Amino acid sequence: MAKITAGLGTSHIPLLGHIMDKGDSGDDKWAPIFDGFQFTKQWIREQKPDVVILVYNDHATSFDMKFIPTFAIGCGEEYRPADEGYGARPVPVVKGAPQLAWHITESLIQQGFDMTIVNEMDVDHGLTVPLSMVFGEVDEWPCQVIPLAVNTVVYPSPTGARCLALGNAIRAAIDQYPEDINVQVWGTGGMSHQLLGERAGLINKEWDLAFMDDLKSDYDKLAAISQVEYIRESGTEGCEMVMWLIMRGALNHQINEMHRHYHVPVSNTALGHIIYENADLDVDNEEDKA
Amino acid sequence: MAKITAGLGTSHIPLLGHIMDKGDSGDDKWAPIFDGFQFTKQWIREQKPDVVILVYNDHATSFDMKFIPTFAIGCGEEYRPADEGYGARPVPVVKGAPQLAWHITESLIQQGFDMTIVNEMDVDHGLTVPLSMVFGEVDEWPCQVIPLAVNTVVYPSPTGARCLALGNAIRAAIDQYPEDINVQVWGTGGMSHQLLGERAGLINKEWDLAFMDDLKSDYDKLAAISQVEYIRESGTEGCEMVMWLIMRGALNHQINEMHRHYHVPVSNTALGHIIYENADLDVDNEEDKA
Amino acid sequence: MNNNNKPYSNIPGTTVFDGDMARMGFHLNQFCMSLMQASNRTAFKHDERAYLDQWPLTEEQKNAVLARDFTTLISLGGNIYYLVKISSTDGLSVAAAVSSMTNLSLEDYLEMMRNGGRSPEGNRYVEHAPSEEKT
Amino acid sequence: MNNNNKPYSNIPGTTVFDGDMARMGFHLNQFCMSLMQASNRTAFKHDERAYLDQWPLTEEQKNAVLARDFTTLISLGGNIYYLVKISSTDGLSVAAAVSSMTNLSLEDYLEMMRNGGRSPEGNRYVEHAPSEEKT
Ligand SMILES: [Fe+3]
Ligand SMILES: [Fe+3]
Repeated sequence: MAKITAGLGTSHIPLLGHIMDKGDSGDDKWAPIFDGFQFTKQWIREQKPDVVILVYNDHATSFDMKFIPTFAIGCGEEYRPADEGYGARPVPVVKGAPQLAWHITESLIQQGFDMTIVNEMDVDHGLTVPLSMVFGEVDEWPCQVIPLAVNTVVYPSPTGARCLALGNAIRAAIDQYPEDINVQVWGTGGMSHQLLGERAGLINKEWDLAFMDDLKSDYDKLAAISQVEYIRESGTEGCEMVMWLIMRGALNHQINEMHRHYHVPVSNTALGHIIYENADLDVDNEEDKA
Repeated sequence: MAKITAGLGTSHIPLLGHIMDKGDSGDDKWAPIFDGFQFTKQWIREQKPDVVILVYNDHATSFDMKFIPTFAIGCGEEYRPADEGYGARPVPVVKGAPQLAWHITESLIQQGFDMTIVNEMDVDHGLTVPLSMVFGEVDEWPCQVIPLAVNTVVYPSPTGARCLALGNAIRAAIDQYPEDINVQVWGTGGMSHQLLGERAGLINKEWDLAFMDDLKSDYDKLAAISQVEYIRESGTEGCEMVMWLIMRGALNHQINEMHRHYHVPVSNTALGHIIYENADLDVDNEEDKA
Repeated sequence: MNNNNKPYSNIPGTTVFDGDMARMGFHLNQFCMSLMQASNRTAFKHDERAYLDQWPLTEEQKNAVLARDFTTLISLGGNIYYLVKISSTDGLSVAAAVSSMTNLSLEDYLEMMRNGGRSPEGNRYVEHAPSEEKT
Repeated sequence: MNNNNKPYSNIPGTTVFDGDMARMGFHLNQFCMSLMQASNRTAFKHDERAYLDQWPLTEEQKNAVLARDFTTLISLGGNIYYLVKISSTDGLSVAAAVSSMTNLSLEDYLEMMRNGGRSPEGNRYVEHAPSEEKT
């Protein structure tokens, strides 16, 4: 049977992609940022996920103002890195996992989630930067990816509670997939940042660190945070953190935190990164689920 | 305060639009179809809704295989009748109700419905044929329209239970809108039909009539019908009936059936049409809600 | 064809447009969608094969389009709402396209509809095992 | 500006891109989106005003684009993720576009970020009534 074994949270800041694409990620200047992913690069080589469900938001790249889906799931065969205005990132094409993606999509819709099915789209830095930070520079991404795009551009975003519930439902879908594969769920975006207005540049380190603390066991508390509170406390773009809640909801209640990294600033943003492993994959009762 | 006063269900068969657009709706030949809308035309002149929330499905017109939203709500200023391959229908442009639509959208997303927000699209026969059948030939549609497009093209459609719940949530949103307007919700599509395969032409009159009977009070029973059962009993396109459940969910539990019409065939399809009024708009407690 | 082992695989004469079919038919349906534009209809009518060759369809799909073989097109991932863009381009009614998938002529099909349509009796379940029934 | 009477109207220096803003900025943002294509960027750079005139923007919106006045563009319904398509076309960093909305120079803004960013202290609520604070 398919199994979700681990979850990963990380910011998806475009600058990180630029640095890597220029070949500068080894510079001492950027060490405080990139050193925090050394553990991750080793860890992922051991974990060898077959499929990553990569939760991110599209930044006015493949979705414009015409159609704005709250939750869009990629069922396509592959996804090209998008040209975001300065040429596409020189990273590999992202291979989809269409059979599993359709299985999840059918299950989610039948569980009452109103997914937008996506069969063709390009993917922007929100999706490719996390791949680069985790897998480094590769000729081919070593796993298949199911993109799950969440609207965090137009108010309102889905609530934290809804995102946590979506994670639960993704796990229920994966649990019913007969193939024996290793699945990870990644939540990306955040942490605190605000890209507009006189208040631009807002960073709330205390809030970010408390979020990473609470995510392990007190995620219900996090799920109750309103978008207005996110904006007030952690900036207009701070609500991207609901995407980490989808990742958290897809894991068991009992998890082990394997790694954590926090750094300010990366351009306008606080960088956060966390890795969880499901504590005991054999214990599988309802109480043990997030 | 805004109020939902009435609901209306009707098939949205393209042939009906063709007949009207050719000016042939008065032909004796079509009387068994059009006579059933005489009551409706009089009734709507008395009801004078300010806004109609028109639930329909897009038939591979504005949505193609790239993006397939489960629930898409129109927040646009206006919508042009689509060219479905033989020129656009010669009917008025559909005026949106963007302020109310955004209010409903925000409320629905915060209530946990994963809407796709639509700011620009053309609308096909699924939306314009019901307008024509109810309002007749007019220079301007006498109300604003909020299109609510439901995926019934790609399996799976949203469940009946989810559609009923969406109706409930729409009512909750309207109840909080401060402007003093008269809102109707229309569910369109159906009734039994199948447009493909050796089994094409399937009509299940008994099923259709039972559906119209149960919709008044036993809608929970209808909400439990799976898409597979719809397909088996009433044809591949029979699942369009979930859109009537959105309409039903938006009304109170206590309703009066004002009118009903059923006719077979209209081209490949069974035609159904029903009108409900909320029984007592003053009684507004929870038990009284569908 | 790819409805095997699904809860709807035992419904006779029916192909449900699910994920497997949508994957198979993605480009076929997008080709059909292109016929919504008048200029594309003109180009298609001018040289059907040349127009089709601009799309990454399988040879089987292309031939079925050229033959207006809707039964085969459905089995190759076509969705009826997309496929009717082809029959609309030909100036045919939806009923004409639909009836071509049955064992009835258009006239007999319309006569069946006038008489109340195809009964669900005997049409709910395939008589034999699904694998024998589906093509 | 159109965030009045919203639960977020008392957050200082912030415009939430809600339905009212999205309505106001629809065409402005779609114009920005067009700059994702190289040929459109070339056309825009060749004659900005002529390119803008192809879009149903208000005169105010057009002037704010020409002036690269991001503060005004935000107040006229622009969304930052769309607006950065303009600054990318200019070859500017996101930080350059973002800092232009603050009362800091780019250098001072970057220095603030290096020192841990703008503190939330004193930046959670407007000091006066929302109507006085919002422009
Ligand atoms: Fe982001
Ligand atoms: Fe329909």
